Amino acid sequence: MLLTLSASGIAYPSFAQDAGTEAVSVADAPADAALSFDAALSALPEASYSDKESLLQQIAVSGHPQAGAVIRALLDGRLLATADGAIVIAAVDTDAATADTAAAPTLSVAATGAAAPAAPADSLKKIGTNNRLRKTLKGLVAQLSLADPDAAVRLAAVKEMVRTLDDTTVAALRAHRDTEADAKVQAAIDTGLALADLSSSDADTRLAAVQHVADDIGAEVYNGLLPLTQQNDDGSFAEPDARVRSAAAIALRHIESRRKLYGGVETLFFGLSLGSVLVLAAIGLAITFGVMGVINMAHGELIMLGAYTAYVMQQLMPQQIAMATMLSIPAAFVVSGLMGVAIERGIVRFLYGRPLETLLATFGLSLVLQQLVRSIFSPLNRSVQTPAFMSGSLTINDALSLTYNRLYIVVFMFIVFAALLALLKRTSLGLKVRAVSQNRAMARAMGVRTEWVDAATFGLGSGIAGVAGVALSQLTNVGPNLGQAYIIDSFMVVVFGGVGSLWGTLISGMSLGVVNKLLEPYAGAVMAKILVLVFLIMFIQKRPRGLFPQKGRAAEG
Amino acid sequence: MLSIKGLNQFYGGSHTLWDIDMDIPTGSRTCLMGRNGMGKTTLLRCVMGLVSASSGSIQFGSDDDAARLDLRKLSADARASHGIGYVPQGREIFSQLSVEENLRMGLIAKRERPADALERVYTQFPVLKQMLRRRGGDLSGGQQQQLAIGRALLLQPRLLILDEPCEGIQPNIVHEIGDLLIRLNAETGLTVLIVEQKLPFARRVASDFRILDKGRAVAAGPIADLSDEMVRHHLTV
Amino acid sequence: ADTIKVGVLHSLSGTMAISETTLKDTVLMMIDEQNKKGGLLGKKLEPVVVDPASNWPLFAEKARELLAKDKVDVTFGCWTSVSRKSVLPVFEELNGLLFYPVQYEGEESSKNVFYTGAAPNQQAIPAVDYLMNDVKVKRWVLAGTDYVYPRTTNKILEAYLKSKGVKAEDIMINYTPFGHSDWQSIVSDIKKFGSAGKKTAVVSTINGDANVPFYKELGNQKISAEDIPVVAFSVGEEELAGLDTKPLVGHLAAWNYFMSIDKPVNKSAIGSWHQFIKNNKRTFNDPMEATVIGFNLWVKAVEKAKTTDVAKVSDAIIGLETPNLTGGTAKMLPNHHLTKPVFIGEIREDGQLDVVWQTKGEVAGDAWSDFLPGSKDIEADWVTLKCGNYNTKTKKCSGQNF
Amino acid sequence: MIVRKLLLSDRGSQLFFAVLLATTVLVPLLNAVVPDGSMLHLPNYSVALIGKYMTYALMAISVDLIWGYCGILSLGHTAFFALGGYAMGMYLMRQIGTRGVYGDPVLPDFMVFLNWKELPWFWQGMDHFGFAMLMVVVAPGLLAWLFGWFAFRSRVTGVYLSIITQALTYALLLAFFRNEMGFGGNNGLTDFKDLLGFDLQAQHTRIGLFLATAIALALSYAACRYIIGSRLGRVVEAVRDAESRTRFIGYKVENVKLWLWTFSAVIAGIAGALYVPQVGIINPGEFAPINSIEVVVWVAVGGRGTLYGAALGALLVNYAKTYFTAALPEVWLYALGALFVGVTLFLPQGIVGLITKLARNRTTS
Amino acid sequence: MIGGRFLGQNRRSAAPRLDLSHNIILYLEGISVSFDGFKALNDLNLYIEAGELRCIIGPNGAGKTTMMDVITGKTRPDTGSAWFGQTVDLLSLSEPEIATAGIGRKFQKPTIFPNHTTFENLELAMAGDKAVWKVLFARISSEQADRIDSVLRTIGLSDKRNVLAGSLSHGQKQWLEIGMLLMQSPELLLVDEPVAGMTPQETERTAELLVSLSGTHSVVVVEHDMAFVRSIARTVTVLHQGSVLAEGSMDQVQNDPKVIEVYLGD
Ligand SMILES: Nc1ncnc2c1ncn2[C@@H]1O[C@H](COP(=O)(O)OP(=O)(O)OP(=O)(O)O)[C@@H](O)[C@H]1O
Ligand SMILES: Nc1ncnc2c1ncn2[C@@H]1O[C@H](COP(=O)(O)OP(=O)(O)OP(=O)(O)O)[C@@H](O)[C@H]1O
Ligand SMILES: NC(N)=O
Ligand SMILES: [Mg+2]
Ligand SMILES: [Mg+2]
Repeated sequence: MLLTLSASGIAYPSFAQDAGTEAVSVADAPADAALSFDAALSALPEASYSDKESLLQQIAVSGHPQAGAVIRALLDGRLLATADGAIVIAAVDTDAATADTAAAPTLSVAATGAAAPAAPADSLKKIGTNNRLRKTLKGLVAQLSLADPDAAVRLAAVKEMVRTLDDTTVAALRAHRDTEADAKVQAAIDTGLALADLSSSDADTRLAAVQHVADDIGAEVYNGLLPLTQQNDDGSFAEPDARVRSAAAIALRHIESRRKLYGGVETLFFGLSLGSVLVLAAIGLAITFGVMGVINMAHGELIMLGAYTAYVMQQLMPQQIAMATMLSIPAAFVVSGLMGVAIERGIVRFLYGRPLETLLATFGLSLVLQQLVRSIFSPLNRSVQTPAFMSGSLTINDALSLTYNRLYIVVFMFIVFAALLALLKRTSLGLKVRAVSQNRAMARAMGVRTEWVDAATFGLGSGIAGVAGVALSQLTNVGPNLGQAYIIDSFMVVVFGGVGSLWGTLISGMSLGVVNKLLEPYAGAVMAKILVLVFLIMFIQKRPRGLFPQKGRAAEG
Repeated sequence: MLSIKGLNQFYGGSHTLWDIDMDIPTGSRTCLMGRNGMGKTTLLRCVMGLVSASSGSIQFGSDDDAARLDLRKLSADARASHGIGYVPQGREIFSQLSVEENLRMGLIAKRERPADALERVYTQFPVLKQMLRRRGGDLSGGQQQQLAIGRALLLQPRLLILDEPCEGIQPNIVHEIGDLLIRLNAETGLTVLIVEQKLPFARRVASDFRILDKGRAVAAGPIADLSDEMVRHHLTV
Repeated sequence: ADTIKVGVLHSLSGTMAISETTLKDTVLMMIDEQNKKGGLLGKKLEPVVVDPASNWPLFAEKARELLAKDKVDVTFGCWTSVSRKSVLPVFEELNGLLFYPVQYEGEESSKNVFYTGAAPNQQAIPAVDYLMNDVKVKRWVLAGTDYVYPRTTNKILEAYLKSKGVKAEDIMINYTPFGHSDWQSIVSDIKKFGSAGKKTAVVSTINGDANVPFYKELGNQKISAEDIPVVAFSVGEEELAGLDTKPLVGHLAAWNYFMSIDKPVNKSAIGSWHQFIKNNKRTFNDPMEATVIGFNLWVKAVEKAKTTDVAKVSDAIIGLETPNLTGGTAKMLPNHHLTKPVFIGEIREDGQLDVVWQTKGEVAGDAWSDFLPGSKDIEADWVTLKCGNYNTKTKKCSGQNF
Repeated sequence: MIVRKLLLSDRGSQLFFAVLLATTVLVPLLNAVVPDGSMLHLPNYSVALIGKYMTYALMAISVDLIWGYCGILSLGHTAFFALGGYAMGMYLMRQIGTRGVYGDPVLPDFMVFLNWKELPWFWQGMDHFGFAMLMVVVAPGLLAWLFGWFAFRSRVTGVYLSIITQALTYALLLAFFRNEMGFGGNNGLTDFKDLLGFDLQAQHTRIGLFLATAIALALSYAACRYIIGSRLGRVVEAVRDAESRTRFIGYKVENVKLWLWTFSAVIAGIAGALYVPQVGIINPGEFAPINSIEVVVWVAVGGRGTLYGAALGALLVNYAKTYFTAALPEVWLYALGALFVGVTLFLPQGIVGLITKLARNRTTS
Repeated sequence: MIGGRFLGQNRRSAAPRLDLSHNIILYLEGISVSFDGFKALNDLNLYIEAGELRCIIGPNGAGKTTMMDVITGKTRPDTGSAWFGQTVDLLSLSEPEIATAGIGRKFQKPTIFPNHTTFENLELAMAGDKAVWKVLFARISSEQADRIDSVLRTIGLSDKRNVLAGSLSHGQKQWLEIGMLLMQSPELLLVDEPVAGMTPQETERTAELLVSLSGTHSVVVVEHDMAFVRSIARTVTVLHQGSVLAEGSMDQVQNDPKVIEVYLGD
């Protein structure tokens, strides 16, 4: 195995800029490698960051069989010092303990890889890293990973190396190319090598390289090709060969157009995901306000309660963040729903037929709820963790990746919407709710228990607000101001969609989201928001009852 | 079926119903009469529980029924569930619900829902069947009135209260409604309490009459006894 | 009066409560400690707490109430610049004394205000120096909330960067509304901007509530600190405590204080704080340190002047020194600003920050930036010039309200 | 019954004028004539506070006029308030002249340090008092007129109208926050020095402003009262209760609404203009939708549809706020929130409703 | 007498002038209205003469109310034209303009202003310049007050003069609405089911009232009460499915088998 390292310790080597990095190859490992490995390892816990840097170089070049494991563990935060000074590797990240791991992680001795006796988690001290160190470690790990049996790992390693091409990485890639069996990894290596060839002195090699990478839309390729088309200050071309130049120009245009396409897809996704958030926040209001006619200014605070429920659940189950987050969905529904029922029974029911006064009472209530949360949870934001399955993003290609949390929230919104729609359209509750909101007295005369329907409906709308809060806890602050941030948007979404129409709320939230995101690149975030508001005002002039208006003689009268 | 004793009612400060005593015999078709503003609608709304009386009692159930209900203790919805159907003055259609949904509202109070209940309403009021998807509020006035009656019938009431049900309905259907009430009364023993201004219709459909004047019950008896003298005295201005 | 009254003018409700409540507690702690030491000039200190509720005109009303009705001897308060601007005329009119503990955009020096937070030259410029020299950043994103502090800071930074030869195309400036919560497009743009093959960093003047969603989005779009570090001027321990910090490890913050700094004086301050607030998990942050320093300096000045009279205390306090919590000394300068060390910290997984760089000694706070054309000729000096806005060109003292 | 209502409301108006007159006379007297240290002396600080409350009362009246009588629930009325305030603020800013910190004779400070080279067009002329006062009326009036012209013509009503008024003020909030707008961004306009040459911090200026506010309040109240008592007032109420019916008897509902709306916006603008010199700052926060909602709450607390009730509500809620934020700084929101809930539940007609009820009981018993 | 009306031509300059030179006050030609595909009016043609009292009958849902909606500007037809006299194109006017031009309407469902007194309801309806400025400074003259009082007597609500209209009974509201119509003193009155919910005697009084109005005014009455129709009718038009089914004297119509089948029954 040929292992080359960037030993300069300079954190940011870049192939394009400097060739001055020193290269150290593992092949030249000194004889006392084992010795230096042990010494370096045991020095790690107490060393300063800059010392750690050189200790790591030592470990890397030692050729010791555990070197790779130690470097990986350090990068992942799994390299620990026990109370008595021994250095161990935890099987999993002690913080990111997921659902099925117990408190004490499985340990192995760092120097040998043998199993180590279990130790309580709080007696272990993590060996820290900083930015610069992690950058170095990533490079080291990438090179180590070229030998990994898993092709996916090798692919990731190659991609990492291609991102930071220099003489040594190129040499390593070249050496690995022949032994690589996996086609995808081969292709990635070839791309890397071609990129290296772009600066070859031979025009034909460069041309071949350009043609080779022409189909790739990665940033490295783009950045590699770009200089070939540029002019020097004196007007001469940076790339002397016209064929190479035009091939590069064609390739660049190709990349740009594809990037534009994916950029469009990305913007659309951003819009839909923003829209989903708006719909989630608004849909509870579409029931309490849209269907029941209660101007519920405390809607935002019901969302906030849901978010705090997520926080409490995570506090109750600190070891099982994913589980806690899932469970907080029903929990938040119950918490906010019960609060909604309490609000309805305690306040709103005295105000039917006086819709505007619900505004006053619920506004007062929102102040109380905010302050209540400040008293109980402090005025500070609470930290809600993102479960592992929701972090990171789904990479579709080099130009397009979709973040998981947003994806899940889009999906979640549709589930909530469908469930609500089914509930209101397919069960008799929906019928009763609408009847009560249109003619309370007559509904009673038809045998509808209006008190029950009111409480259930308000509870439902509030519960949905709580569920929205769980989703928002994954995106934004969980603090006393959370509700205030969404109340205005929520009302706008409901009204824009047409009061009383669930579909209206969906379409309106989605279109406001997409319009906002389409405008943002041109107008900037602030102007985009202003323009969306202006658009809304103008739209209402065209359709004074929203997207999906209530129609008919009665509505006009 | 319905026995009202000493009923008084106020709208805010104004005394609208004064010590009303009134019996509606089971199986009768009683017509409640009186000039405009005499309190007919108010009395019916008291019975339905939509306005609250200040004193007096309203008993519901057949005369020998051991389980006679004190209606004033029950909420409006409970009264509906116990078998009082109501066709209000001014139709009170759920304007944003479709015709079909308006009708389904009539089924809510009932546990058992005969499968053909809706069909029977459609045969009585064919217009409704053509307009099932239309919003109730879009129907013409007369169509709405028919819908309101159909909706009340679906409740399968023991007592059906109708407040000027023929208002705005075309003559041939008015006639049919009269027939329908007589037929239901004969076939199922449905007790009917109806407010009606049009004497010919009242005389044809009703078996009994009651007259309200200035919020007081002033006359009662079988419809045959409704003399022109009474009409002149209580029903003309 | 038999007590010395200390006004506390921090929002306890509304949007700013999130930041300011802690400062109210800090002042109360300092008063408590001082009283335990026997008070000041033989009198007990008495806090007068009011809630301006994150409402700027209410700040002015409450300031007037504190000065005219409660007759406080000194006030500790404000966080946002607009709240300070709102109370400033009141303090000048009624000749009060305000200690303002938050980093801000500068361009101000009032007779009645002592600025114990950082001026731009004590935070922004050193942070950029660090990124330029140590991290070798070549491309810059200046991202901020659209209000005066970020605008001014970015103006200063832009001028500074250009003076260092950074080309316009290598600077991206982006502003977002207050409380901005959907960062998808902007983060994606930053990612694209940073993938041009030059080392890129984000200088963030994003305010309060917008930070959590911003960092969450950074984490989710996998912008790691090794690739594109973000250095923030408004994100400290307290903000981080409300965040899942795992994805943020390695991003940077520039402050004059970090809780993690291992100095006995810091340890003991944190200890008292935990004892006072009865919670060992509570964080301590830069504006709190600024409050502590401001309080200590005021106490010293009162002791020196032997009175709480505003004019005498204001004279006495200039030149006084007090230990800061990071092992150095804070000295009140004639321009009513402090000397402060500048630290760059890297976010750790536990929400604390590790110092990766610091200035050699303390930096003197500069009220008037040397990088803004309008203000480079202006100087503040309350000892010799007796003026906060002295124009060295026209030799005039402008803008005084007395 | 309606007669009684009218009688009572007239008595309410009489009371309103009596109280206003008493305040107008007593406040300056107690402040300027009664010596400091006397029990009866009213501190400057209270004068400023009462002046501020009166601008709020003016604002409340403007909202009650269109909400209480015409049924238009504006959730964006502080937009007009703030515009009036900005017009006044711009004038005050220009009065600073060379006394700004940078000493620029033309540009306000915030423009200097953000590198503006010249005064934007919309600042031109704002150094003339007359022109600025014209703008106090024209800026909110014009915006209201334009907005109303479109909205009423398109027959936007009910919550739809409420929400777009909110969108309007929200958009303005965001716009004014932008530094590029040229209104000082988040910091807004501050550091005012004098008005018509009078030092803003001087006692007599304060009293002058106070009197100006009292006069504006009295005149606006009388004007509103007149409108409400006229046949137009009855048309306005008819529009509130049955808009389309009003059309069928020949009234151009759009015009009725548009005039009333614009008039109301102008009152709000005047309130804003009087507010700014008394509090010393105008910033985009005044556009915040929540502020508009608060005004609506004042009106509801006082008693919707009775102008003096609105004024009373503004006074009471704001006094409660002043009092609670000092007396119970940590828990005052509970008290205020509970007040709102309580008023709604137990005083459906607001405080005025309670008073009339008590008065009626007295007379009947 | 009708011809003399155009001598007083400068009644109001802004409002289009009523021209009755052909003695026809209302032309409806080829009017169609459809709602979501349902044809409520289908190529309807109708002419009302000046001073005529016309009864319109027809099954529920025939389109009678919709027709009035079209005339008063509430509903815009898909096709067709509607002229008020020779010169006034109703389709180009808004509701208040139509009202000002001289068309008054009583709705099928009584609609009054519930929070105004009976007196104020009538005052609001009173003919006159209804521009904002005029209304702002309007005062009731004693002549006008007398007028209102006489209408109050006509509709039998003198004792309810200062009662909020919202608390009137159904029948009283019907009367009040008729009173508002009278106050408007329109050229053309559209009266939708005026006697619904009225006692026989009141029905009679209504009949007398409408008959007395005709001649000086044109009146279009929609009613299902055949006795009432018979007592007032000169010409009866029968609508069915959105167009005219039959037209003629009461006797003709009553014996028309089509009318009997769809409407009257036997
Ligand atoms: N909600 C109300 N508030 C106050 N008074 C009312 C209310 N509803 C009805 N009234 C008054 O009560 C009296 C009786 O009204 P009610 O509606 O019962 O009369 P009615 O006999 O049904 O008349 P109609 O034949 O016109 O329907 C009337 O004088 C009416 O003015
Ligand atoms: N907005 C609408 N949407 C759908 N259908 C409507 C609408 N308005 C009216 N219709 C339908 O148009 C037809 C005509 O209604 P219209 O009210 O004109 O009847 P009408 O002749 O007045 O009947 P009635 O004698 O019962 O009052 C009816 O079938 C009604 O259902
Ligand atoms: N001063 C600030 N951070 O607003
Ligand atoms: Mg009735
Ligand atoms: Mg009809």
